[in-house]
Amino acid sequence: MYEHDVLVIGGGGAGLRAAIAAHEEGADVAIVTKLHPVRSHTGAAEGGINAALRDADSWEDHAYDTMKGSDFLGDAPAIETFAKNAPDEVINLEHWGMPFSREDDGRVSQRPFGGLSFPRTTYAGAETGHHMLHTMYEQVVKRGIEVYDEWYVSRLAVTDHDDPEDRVCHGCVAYDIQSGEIGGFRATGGVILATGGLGQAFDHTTNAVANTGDGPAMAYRAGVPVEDMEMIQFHPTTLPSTGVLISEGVRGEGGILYNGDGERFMFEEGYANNEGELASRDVVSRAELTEVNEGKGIEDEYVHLDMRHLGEDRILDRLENILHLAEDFEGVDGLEEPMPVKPGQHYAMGGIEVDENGETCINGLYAAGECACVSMHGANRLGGNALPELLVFGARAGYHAGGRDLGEARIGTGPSAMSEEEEVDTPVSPGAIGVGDEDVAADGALVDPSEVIGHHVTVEEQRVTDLLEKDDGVNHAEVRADVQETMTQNVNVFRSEDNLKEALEDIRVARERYQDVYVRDPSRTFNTDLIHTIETRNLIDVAEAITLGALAREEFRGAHWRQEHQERKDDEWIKHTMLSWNDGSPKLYYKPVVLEGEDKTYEPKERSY
Amino acid sequence: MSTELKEKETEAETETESASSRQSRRMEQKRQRASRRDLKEEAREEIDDADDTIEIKVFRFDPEVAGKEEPRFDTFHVPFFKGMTVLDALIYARDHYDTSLTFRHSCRQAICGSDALFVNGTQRLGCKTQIADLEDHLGSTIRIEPLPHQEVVKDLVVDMEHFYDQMEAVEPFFDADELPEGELEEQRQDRENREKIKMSTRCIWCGACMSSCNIAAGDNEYLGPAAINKAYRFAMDEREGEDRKQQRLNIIEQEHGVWRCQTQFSCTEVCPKDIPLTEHIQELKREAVKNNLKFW
Amino acid sequence: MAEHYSSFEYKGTRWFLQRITAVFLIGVLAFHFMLLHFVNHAAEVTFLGTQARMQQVGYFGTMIAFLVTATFHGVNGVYNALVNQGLSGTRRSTVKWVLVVASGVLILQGVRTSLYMAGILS
Amino acid sequence: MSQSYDRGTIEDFGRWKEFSAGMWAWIFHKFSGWVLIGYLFTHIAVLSTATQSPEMYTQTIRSLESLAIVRVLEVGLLAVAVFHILNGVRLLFVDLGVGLEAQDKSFYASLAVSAAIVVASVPTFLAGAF
Repeated sequence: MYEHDVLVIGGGGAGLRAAIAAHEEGADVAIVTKLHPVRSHTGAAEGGINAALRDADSWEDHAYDTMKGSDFLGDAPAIETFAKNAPDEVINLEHWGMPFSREDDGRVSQRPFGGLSFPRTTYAGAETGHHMLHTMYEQVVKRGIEVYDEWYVSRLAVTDHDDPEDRVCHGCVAYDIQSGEIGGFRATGGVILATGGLGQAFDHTTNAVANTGDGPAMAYRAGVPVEDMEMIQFHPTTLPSTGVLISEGVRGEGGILYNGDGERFMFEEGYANNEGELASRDVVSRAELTEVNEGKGIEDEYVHLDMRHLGEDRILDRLENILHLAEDFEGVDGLEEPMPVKPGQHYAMGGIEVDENGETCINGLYAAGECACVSMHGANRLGGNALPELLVFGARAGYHAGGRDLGEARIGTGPSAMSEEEEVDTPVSPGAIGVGDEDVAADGALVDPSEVIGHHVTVEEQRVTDLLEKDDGVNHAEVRADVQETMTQNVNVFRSEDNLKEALEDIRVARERYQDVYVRDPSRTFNTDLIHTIETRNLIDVAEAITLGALAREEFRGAHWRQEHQERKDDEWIKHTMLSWNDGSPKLYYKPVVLEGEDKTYEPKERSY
Repeated sequence: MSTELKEKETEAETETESASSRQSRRMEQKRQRASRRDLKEEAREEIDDADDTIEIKVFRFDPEVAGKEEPRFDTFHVPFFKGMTVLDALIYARDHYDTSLTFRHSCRQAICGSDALFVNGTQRLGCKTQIADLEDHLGSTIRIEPLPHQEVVKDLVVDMEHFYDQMEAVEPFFDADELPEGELEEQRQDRENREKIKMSTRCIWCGACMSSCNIAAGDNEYLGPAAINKAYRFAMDEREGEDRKQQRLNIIEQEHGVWRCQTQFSCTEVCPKDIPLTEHIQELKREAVKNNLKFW
Repeated sequence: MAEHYSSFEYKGTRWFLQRITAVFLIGVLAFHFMLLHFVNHAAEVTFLGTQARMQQVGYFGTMIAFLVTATFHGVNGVYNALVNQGLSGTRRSTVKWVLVVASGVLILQGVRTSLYMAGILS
Repeated sequence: MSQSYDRGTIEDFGRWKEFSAGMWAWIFHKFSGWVLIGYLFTHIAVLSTATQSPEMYTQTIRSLESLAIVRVLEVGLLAVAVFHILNGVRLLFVDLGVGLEAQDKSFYASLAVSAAIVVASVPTFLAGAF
């Protein structure tokens, strides 16, 4: 058994930041990641990091922009904590050597971004995430923090008390991809989940192949509720053939969207009369799809993003990376012609329910970054807010797990924060199939840390052996493709009750087929077939949670658009949709949104740009 | 859409039927449709329909699996579509023919650095290599191998440990002598200096350069282009003080450091991020010599 | 790994010398070729002609310097080539000393021959 | 622990077809270097006849120069030396960081110039040999 004070699962931005923070508190930290840290998807972030750094700006404005962007589904304590801490975190990064783009006076540059009232997005070219990820990994190397790379965490080692709020997380079980060893990891201080996105639940996504929602799925099955899962951000500018992201920075610098008729539709069609292309992402994505659906798209699929008028010098200085992406992945020269773009799954606003300190309702289990939902993005995340989020809340989770007192959290977690229970009318019953499905039936017998870990290691060994020894059955790639297909068809930018129900049925069928899944590759050495098979199970769970949330929320808020419910219903829906695994039969309930900030209460207003 | 029509029909004729049995019948249809999904069959159809197809020949090795202990090449037939990359072809072959085909990949956009491969005799990123850009891609077989000069773990996966060790041997972390005191105060860096280090900060640790280097192949302890480039990134960053720069020069000019470079430019040619690696190594050599001349 | 890289013995001196000698050799080798193949034809070389040239102090000095730098440049180049191919440990020090001795012998013999040519020894 | 597979250097030699300009330049430079250091030793050995007697020195050189094969070898030596010099100049520029982007072109140029010089020198070198 491997033993550390704090275990960080995931080596992306949030994980690295959390590890550094816990290390600063003197904890013995280890990072367990299924990739090598520098391969993490934080590296693909392009645009920038929002922070109120300058005198003319203030954290209050940043908080307000974020709250407005969230369509008033963000929790004020989370948003305020975030906006207050972001500047420190950016300066921290700078002190760690991050190669930010600079002004003439040598200070860090900032640029305008969608939904921001001040140009407060700091950046390093159009590859901000890459530089941030590497800068932090360098600091991890400097501090000598242990990294278990290419170890796939497949299970959390949690006690099995009846009530999730009584449970304790003692560590996790991980599979060494290179050798096939299954290891138990014990953490005495805390386990921090920082597993990133779940974009692979969709087939057109900007997310990496590794972004399979492992964290939310594992935490969900261990008893932590998942929050606002229906809130999926579709980025308006992704390349049609691969889903590769074209940064919002292009529009921030002045890039213009045109439809097939050559109209600058954001203005001419009145989608956003003030902000135009720089309206919030959900607004632009819907505008693009509406144009395409009305037959004004190009090849009935996409619209054009034009940056030629910015001039070669400016493009090369600030957006050079975009030229390469357009050239390599779409065969288009951004200096010569407009780039084709369409909306693609980009970010999950929802995730594992945590408070401002990154804690879940399970003792010793934390989450940070995209896999978590402190709820600061609410129904829509602003561009440039993801990177500072993972810095701020990654650090807080790390500090807290490392033993620093961050004060009492104001955001409630766990079923006890419930305000109302709700049934959602589903065509098929969601959740686990029978008792044969693992992670079920808690009886409170398992409490001793090493016994807990031992038990979970045994279960995992059995699962892996079964998968490897099975000779015939269903191929995970088929199941995965089915889930992705139905999600993209039915749970996309535009959602209707019928489609959502259809998706639930498809997911159910996928779940049934998964019962019969087998791993063709019998090897213990670098068996990616096995890893993908385990991931597919996680994808099924998160896809189902997304769809359930979407079906429950009968209103149009932020990224969540419902055909039958075309307005934001503030009287009824200023609340989070929560889903708890409930030992295999998921339970839906709601939790109130906290709009009371430190000094003021945020009043929901119409969100126009 | 056809499914819509079908649904209406069903509803009309089964008005008396209870909702639940209608539901279970729908589910049954879905199950059947899903279980009929056969990716191999799909591939056969797609190949028949495709205007063009390609052939990829992939290196296979697995120390534990009979028939793969001795390295061999497997050939896969893949339908070609516009914009297809080498990685797309591999994923297609894996998902449709053989799920045990093993290779690293993650971001698909040339930033994670996982999928450096040896394609038709050159180190390239699979995701960034358009099949259409390969010479005679329709007529000849595309050969895909793991990176040379690295131990093969399985199929296209090589052991990166040594590469990581070399990267970390150059103390690859920013370490300023002093930081500004004021609250929220950043270190100043002029644009020129940022421009100078810009290319060197682009490295994605893919290991293509190291694999292409004849010297690294012969001398295992040679730091290699990527690590030296990393050292360059910090040595040239003016935010770090003079003392630190001295230490950095000491690291790179030791025996297995910059002097090993024979300026063959192979690293510069294969770098997927277009980093002028040889140029950076040469500049460090000159810095080191200048530095030593001071004491003569 | 890092502890392997603690040898600062070379400091690039040999690398630098290799370049400096190269610059010198480019000039002298070109001169040598011109003189002995184009100005005087190799086929017509006689001891007397050689002696006449070698008795000029400048020429004599240049040729000795030529010999020494060429030997260093060549032997150092050979050594580097072997080391770059991964020669290490005992075999490496053996090769090193063999090369040092060989260059010593070469230079000694070269100088001795020059002295004969210049007529100082006979 | 899983064992891994080392494809070794054997295969590397088969990869010459995939070498780029810079790698060829390196190989030719090494090769010409080896030839030149070899020649330096032989050259001194031949000249050492001067320590025996002036006649023997003249005699040896004359008889060697009268052999056609030696003349041809001398042309080869010239080729090797000229290439080594020209590529050496190229490498010095590379060391100074000048014209790195044209490193492949300068390699081809040094090949071409070497060839030209060698061809131009043939009459002088082979004069009277056949």
